[in-house]
Amino acid sequence: MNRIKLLFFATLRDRAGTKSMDIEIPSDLTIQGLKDKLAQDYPNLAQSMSSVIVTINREYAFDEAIVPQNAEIALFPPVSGG
Amino acid sequence: MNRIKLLFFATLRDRAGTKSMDIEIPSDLTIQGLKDKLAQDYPNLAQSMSSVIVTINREYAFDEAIVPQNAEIALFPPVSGG
Amino acid sequence: MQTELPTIYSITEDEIDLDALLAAITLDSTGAAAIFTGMVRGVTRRDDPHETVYLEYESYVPMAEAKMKQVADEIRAKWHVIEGIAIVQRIGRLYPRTPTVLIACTAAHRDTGVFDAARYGINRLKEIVPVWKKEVGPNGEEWVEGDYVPKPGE
Amino acid sequence: MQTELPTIYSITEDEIDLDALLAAITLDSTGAAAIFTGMVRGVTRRDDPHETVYLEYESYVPMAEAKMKQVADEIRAKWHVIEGIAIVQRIGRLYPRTPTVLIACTAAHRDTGVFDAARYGINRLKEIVPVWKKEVGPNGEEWVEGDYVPKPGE
Repeated sequence: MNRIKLLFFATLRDRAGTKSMDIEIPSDLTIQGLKDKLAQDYPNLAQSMSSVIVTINREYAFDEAIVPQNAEIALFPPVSGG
Repeated sequence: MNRIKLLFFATLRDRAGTKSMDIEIPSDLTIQGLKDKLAQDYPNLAQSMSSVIVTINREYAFDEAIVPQNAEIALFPPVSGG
Repeated sequence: MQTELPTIYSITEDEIDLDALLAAITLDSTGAAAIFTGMVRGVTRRDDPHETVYLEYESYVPMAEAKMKQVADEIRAKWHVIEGIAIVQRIGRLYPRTPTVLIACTAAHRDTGVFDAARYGINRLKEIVPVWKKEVGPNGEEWVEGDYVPKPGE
Repeated sequence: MQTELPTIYSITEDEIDLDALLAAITLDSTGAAAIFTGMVRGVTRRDDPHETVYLEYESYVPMAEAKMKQVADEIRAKWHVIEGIAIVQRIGRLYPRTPTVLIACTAAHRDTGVFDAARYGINRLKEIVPVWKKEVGPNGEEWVEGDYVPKPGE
């Protein structure tokens, strides 16, 4: 198993109801696998998972990427700074 | 006759040796005529008269323009602000 | 060539001080600066006209600062003549007329791409720097969503 | 449409205060500003490389301010969306790294020509606003001469 930190921002934080959580995931889970798991475990997040942006250790990450050990994973909508 | 005020800036001021002077000129003198007169009366200014920029009452003026009564005439090199 | 070119990038809750930032990215060889700032609009007329009471900004701060540095690196890669760069995003609750973001680029001369560099900087910030704003109006609040999806390697 | 759009134009011996000028040309509908500033270079590498101890600026003040207003009018005629404009030239003895000139334009959005408007403003200022500078270096002083000759109607 792999213990990771999840961070939620903006609409994702509102839906998750929390800024962050630590969870355990299977080793070698992909980002796509993580999104599927979150959609299942947290129904409020399910509708966001198709368009969510994901980062691994503060770099943009994509569906096929493997979640590394002890990763910091952030989930958020497209950015709107400025 | 027409009494006018002359203002000199930058290199023109250095060559004239003064910031301003009041002079009398014939009525209906053109800017070209004024430049010719200044070149004759103030030899230090002669070499500047071919490239000098002239204004009448704070608007750019050209050789054929007639100098109006009581005009404020400025003479200066191309501007270099910024 | 200067050995150390000033690059400032920060997420802050403090007021943006243009004069101080400009001074910090001015070298002895600097003759020109192009600066872009964005402010909170109290009244928006284009697209979906509306009024804004305030904007509430939040950021994923450590990643945002890293991405701001990346934007600065991209600017330097495209415009080699750029001397100093400042990229600042203010967060928190910001009211109309308040500057929220600044991108400033300096160079020896103004005809060197310094304007284009600043424009590129604000466009990239709005694409890849993780900052979000919630708009609070007279009739409720709503997250403003961007539309850019970063590509691998960004 | 605002009934009164702020336009600031001045020749001054005082420090240029970017934050105050920006605030003065920000309306409730303003979302973007493009600002250009020029500074005294202590070291110039391009063309004729040299060092500068200071620049001494002078101006034909009443005409300069009238021509700055004309530049602002030209900007508004070309970019109808511009909200506020500030054009400030500092004169007197100015040392390296000191901001000497500022052109700032504001608009509701950044994709409205606000960058081009500021660039146009500085280019026009350097053509038609009567200001001159004398460069004082380690080995003497020399007037900097421009090369633009105004056309009738300018």
